[in-house]
Amino acid sequence: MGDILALAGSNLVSPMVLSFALGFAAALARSDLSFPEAAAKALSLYLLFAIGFKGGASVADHGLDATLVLAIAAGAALSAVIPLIAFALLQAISGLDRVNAAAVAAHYGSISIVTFVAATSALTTAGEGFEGYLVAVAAVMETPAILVALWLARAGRAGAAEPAGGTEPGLWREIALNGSIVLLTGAFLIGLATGPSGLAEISSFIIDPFKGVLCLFLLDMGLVAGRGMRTGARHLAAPVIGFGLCMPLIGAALGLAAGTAIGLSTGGIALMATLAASASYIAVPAAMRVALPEANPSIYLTLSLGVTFPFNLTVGIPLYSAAAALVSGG
Amino acid sequence: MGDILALAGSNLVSPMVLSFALGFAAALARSDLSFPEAAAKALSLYLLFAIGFKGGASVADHGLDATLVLAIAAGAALSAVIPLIAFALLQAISGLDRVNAAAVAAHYGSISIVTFVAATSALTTAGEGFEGYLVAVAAVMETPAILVALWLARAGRAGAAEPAGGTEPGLWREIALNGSIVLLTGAFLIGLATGPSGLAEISSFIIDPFKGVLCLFLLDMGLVAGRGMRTGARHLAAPVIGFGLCMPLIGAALGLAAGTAIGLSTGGIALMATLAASASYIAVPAAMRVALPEANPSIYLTLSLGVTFPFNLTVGIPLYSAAAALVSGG
Amino acid sequence: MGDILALAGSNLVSPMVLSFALGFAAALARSDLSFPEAAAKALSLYLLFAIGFKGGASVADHGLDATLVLAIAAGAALSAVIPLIAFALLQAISGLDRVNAAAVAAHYGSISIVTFVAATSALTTAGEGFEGYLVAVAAVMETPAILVALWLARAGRAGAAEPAGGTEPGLWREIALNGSIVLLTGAFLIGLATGPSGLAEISSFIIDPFKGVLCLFLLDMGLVAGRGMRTGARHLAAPVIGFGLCMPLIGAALGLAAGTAIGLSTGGIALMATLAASASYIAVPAAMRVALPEANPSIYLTLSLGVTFPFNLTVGIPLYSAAAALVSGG
Amino acid sequence: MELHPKKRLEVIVEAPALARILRFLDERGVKGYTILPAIAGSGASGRIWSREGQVGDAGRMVAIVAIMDEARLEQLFDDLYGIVSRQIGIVSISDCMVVRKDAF
Amino acid sequence: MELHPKKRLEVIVEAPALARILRFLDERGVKGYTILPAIAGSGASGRIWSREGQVGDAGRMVAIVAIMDEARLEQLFDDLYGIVSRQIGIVSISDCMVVRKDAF
Amino acid sequence: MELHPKKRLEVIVEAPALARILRFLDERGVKGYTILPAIAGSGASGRIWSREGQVGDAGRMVAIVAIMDEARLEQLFDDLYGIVSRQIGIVSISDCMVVRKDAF
Ligand SMILES: Nc1ncnc2c1ncn2[C@@H]1O[C@H](COP(=O)(O)O)[C@@H](O)[C@H]1O
Ligand SMILES: Nc1ncnc2c1ncn2[C@@H]1O[C@H](COP(=O)(O)O)[C@@H](O)[C@H]1O
Ligand SMILES: Nc1ncnc2c1ncn2[C@@H]1O[C@H](COP(=O)(O)O)[C@@H](O)[C@H]1O
Ligand code: NA
Ligand code: NA
Ligand code: NA
Repeated sequence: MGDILALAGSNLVSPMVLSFALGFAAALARSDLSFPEAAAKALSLYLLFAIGFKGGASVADHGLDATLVLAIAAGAALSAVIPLIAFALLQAISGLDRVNAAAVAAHYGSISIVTFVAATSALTTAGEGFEGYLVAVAAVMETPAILVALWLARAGRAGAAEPAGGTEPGLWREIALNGSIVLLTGAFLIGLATGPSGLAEISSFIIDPFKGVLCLFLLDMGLVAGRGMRTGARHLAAPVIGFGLCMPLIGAALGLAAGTAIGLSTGGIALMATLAASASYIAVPAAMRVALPEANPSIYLTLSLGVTFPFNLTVGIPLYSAAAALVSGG
Repeated sequence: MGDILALAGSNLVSPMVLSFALGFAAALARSDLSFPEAAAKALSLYLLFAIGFKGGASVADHGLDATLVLAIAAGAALSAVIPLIAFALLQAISGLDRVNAAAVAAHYGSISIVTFVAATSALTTAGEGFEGYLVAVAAVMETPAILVALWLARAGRAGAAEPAGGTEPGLWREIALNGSIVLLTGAFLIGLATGPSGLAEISSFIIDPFKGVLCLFLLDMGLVAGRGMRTGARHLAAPVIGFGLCMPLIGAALGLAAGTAIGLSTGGIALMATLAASASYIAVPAAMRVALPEANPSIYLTLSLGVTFPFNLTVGIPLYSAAAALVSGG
Repeated sequence: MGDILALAGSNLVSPMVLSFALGFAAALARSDLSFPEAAAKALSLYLLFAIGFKGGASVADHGLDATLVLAIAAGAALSAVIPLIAFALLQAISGLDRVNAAAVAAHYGSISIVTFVAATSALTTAGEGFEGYLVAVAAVMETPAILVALWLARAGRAGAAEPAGGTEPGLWREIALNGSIVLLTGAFLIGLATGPSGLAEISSFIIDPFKGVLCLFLLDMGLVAGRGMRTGARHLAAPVIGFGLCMPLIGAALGLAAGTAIGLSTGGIALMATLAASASYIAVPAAMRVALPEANPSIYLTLSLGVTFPFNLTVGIPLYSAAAALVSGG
Repeated sequence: MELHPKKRLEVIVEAPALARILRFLDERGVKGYTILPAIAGSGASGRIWSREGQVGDAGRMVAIVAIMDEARLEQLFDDLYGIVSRQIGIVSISDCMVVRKDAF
Repeated sequence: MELHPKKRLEVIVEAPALARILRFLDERGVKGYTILPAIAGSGASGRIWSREGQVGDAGRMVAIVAIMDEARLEQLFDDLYGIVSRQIGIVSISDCMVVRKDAF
Repeated sequence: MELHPKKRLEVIVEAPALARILRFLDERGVKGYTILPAIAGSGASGRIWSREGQVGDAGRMVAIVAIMDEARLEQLFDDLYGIVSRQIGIVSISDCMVVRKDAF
């Protein structure tokens, strides 16, 4: 329990969280501090490559077991179920219409890889291990939520003809082959193929500077999230904000249960909870702009990036880790 | 004294100075070697974050003393006084009109963080320590010079109505919250809050590759400075160039005196002298384009970046270090 | 021989080659994975700076000998002779007209620095040393091929008046001072001047993360090459593709012979063969667009980047290394 | 040199819709277009977006410029507007002159 | 589809002046504009600038494109020109057609 | 404010040809122009290029915008077209209005 509080405390004053806070504060204060788009994207490519590679190398090292298959199935199931819960909750408490509720729900079923990365980083600092294949689970969880949410949005238009472009032929391929998934999965496979010796070759690139790069990236995320809150907050009614704070807890509870049921390690359970709790802010928004252009991005992006991401980063991750330690008796 | 010459010599053949020289030469030879704007900006964000963080962590380690307050006061005073001297000198020796003289003066009162970074790097190589809070002093010195210079420029228009947009409401907030200051100060505070353990977490990002990144950045600065000299040199009359070589020495002398008076370490005195000697090339030019658009950027940018920056980098830094060693008997 | 096969095998499952394969596959599958142009250019600047600097520092460490001059002369000769062979071969087997054949020939006489870098990296992994000055040889080999190819293209227009802009005055300076050559040569000279102590100062920037950066860069090259193949493959008739696979072998044989004749080390011979086998995809295409705009970039770029580069990276480098070991009895 | 009148179509639209619009232009036989990046903007909806620091495509805008014959433009304009009007963006048309006479 | 004539205002101006100009456009009720990056240029003053490798804003230029009603443009043009003429840059106006009829 | 009619020349051309074209404009006394980046395009030849991830200049395009007097444009247009037509790209001309009266 002392460990748990220590983890929570050390998380809040970690360079990672403080970097995010700096960016958030700078944006709210309207500082012109900003990252070039190309630099932000390069940092995210680095993080995806590094986290994928490390996951694959770790699997190559420790071997695969049946849990991997269970974990992937559990991830896919969570990604499909969470939007249903989120949608029902939004219909009940928020005034959002069907399309906007479905779009928001898609974000919470999918995942935020940066939240995942921050959680792995906090676990590593705390000396807690985890299953390397959770990276693959993360990749699997990106998509199902989108399908479920589109079905929810269209169920309402029962009998109505599909709008022009509604059954966009290229859309599914675009979603399945989106850059993040391909890079994450590909790097995982490379790590798997080259194993610990491959990791040793490039570890001074993908391990040593990893946390520092993450700090810079979180600084930028803070800037973007803060700017989003400044311009988008007025689109978020109180119940919607409440949703953005509660839904991660519901997702985390499901993730905890699933992780425990399939027998993950303490760190693995914490990560499963984090994935379930996190909300997408890259892949799903882009998919929504194509598949549900009527939905308002000021709502879903601001909620995911301005409310849920900071919540998970500061309060959520230590909480989910603590809960994982409790349930696994660790 | 042998040490001093050795420092000067090693400074001139350091990878840092030679990288700058390479960029400068390539630009003069009209090579198409160039850095993408986004890459240059990303490098500068890295340097600001790293230098700020290290400063804060060093203060967390060694504790604060009263000298910090004195150093900040001295920095602010130098930043306010140097433009007055610079302006008087320019009025006396150059043919520049009041507005251009004031704009140039603002640059010399303010500071160049890259010159500061290069000096810390040279000191570290020489095994010379310094006060971590000088990073905060650097941040404080950015702005006062701008206020004084604007006052100088407008004093001349006595009785004249303010030009449209002259009392730009947003300008002061923009200057105070400009990205460099916010990042430098914020990273300093993060380093202060997380201390040596935070530094340990990310040191393989912000310490190990630091000098190498600085080399690449100086290479780009050489390209930009060289290009500036090629296209802008004809805007610089001989007395103006003379000013660009003498003014750093005057500033350095004031910085040496101030640093000695308030009891800084040898390395600290050298850095105070370097700050006072250096001329801004990011924050002040941008502020001048808004506040004094009549002033000619070909004069102030070329002088600061093409004359004073190279002078400080090659001759100035070892000279100020040597002088600091002399005055502090070190 | 066991060593040779091991090298070949380890080359194919190295993170470097697999990263390239990932990018290539992602592009063929039309994933939207992509690197910002600025990030790709920044990575290439890093690689050029690092490889140049390390070469120079290595020469400073081991001293120069007469072989350097011989190697530079051999490089220049190879760069001038290979286009003649390539041109004759293309005229014989491909249906390409004179101008397109000359443009393609220029690419094969010149070199690909990334292929060179990948070869040095594979040698280092295999514990095989090589002469640091081969970096300078690489720089020298960039240009002669262009001159020879332009002469070939114009020889056909005997008696015809030069087209407008044909004798572009700035062109030769542009080619000689192109960014890659200047950076590579300049970094080499800086490494030479600062030697092992300079290298020690920045080695955690230019040595430790080098392979990892190379992986990311090769991932991007895979994306670009795959995209090129997808859109450009229909411009490549079978004999032209055959040329793209045979010509590297011819070049490598010449490079092997030259390297052996002038007495390079085993690693040095392998690199000389790699340089001769590699085809330019940055400097020469840009020069061709200015000097021979009638030539079709879909042919030369696709062939160099989509056929020859992958061939060299996967099959070529281990083959040339093995051959070098054989001829030098190593 | 003889100049021929053409129409210059300019579509400023959010990046996620780009693939769909290009597919549409390709299907309708528009052979020439160029895509320019935008860095920030403000729309009728009052929202100000900025490209700085963003990683994803959702908040980005691009400008598509396509010079073509008036006749071709007239054929495709209504359908194009139908696509763009569902997205965040604006379509405008202006006159210009080019040298090439061939229909495009 | 019915098209309506509008004016296309294009301001190419140094980046440090951007905030001021956008504030002006916002104050005057201009709801729509897009900002495009520029990479290099040459001015009446003969100076050639380039964005490459630069870190600061001082030497950068941007292009602001705003499509609006002629009436609104006439109201704000003189004041806008008053601001831009003090900075490094150029203002131009051309005709274009858009679908949306609503005043903007 | 009084407005003066000018011509707006827009050249979309591959990056390696840029230096040559700027040299030409400078020689012909064109003092003002701005260069904008392009990120992707498709040409009469059907080739689609994209700037993403590319390191070299060969596959890149840029847009050059130059506002000038009709008279000056007429003098230089044929020679300019002679250069651009050998490269990958397109030249177009449209009308615009500016404030500055001085010839440019
Ligand atoms: N009148 C306009 N002039 C120029 N760009 C505009 C205009 N209206 C909208 N835009 C661009 O289109 C984006 C979306 O506009 P909207 O769909 O009106 O919210 C804005 O962010 C601008 O980049
Ligand atoms: N006639 C013009 N056509 C296009 N851009 C121009 C023109 N004149 C000026 N510019 C742009 O405005 C910047 C400043 O011009 P100036 O204020 O005339 O020095 C130049 O660097 C160009 O980017
Ligand atoms: N009609 C057009 N409208 C806009 N851009 C064009 C047009 N035609 C060509 N381009 C641009 O010019 C490039 C080369 O065109 P081309 O020389 O026709 O292959 C294309 O990739 C586009 O960027
Ligand atoms: Na989730
Ligand atoms: Na100063
Ligand atoms: Na070659």
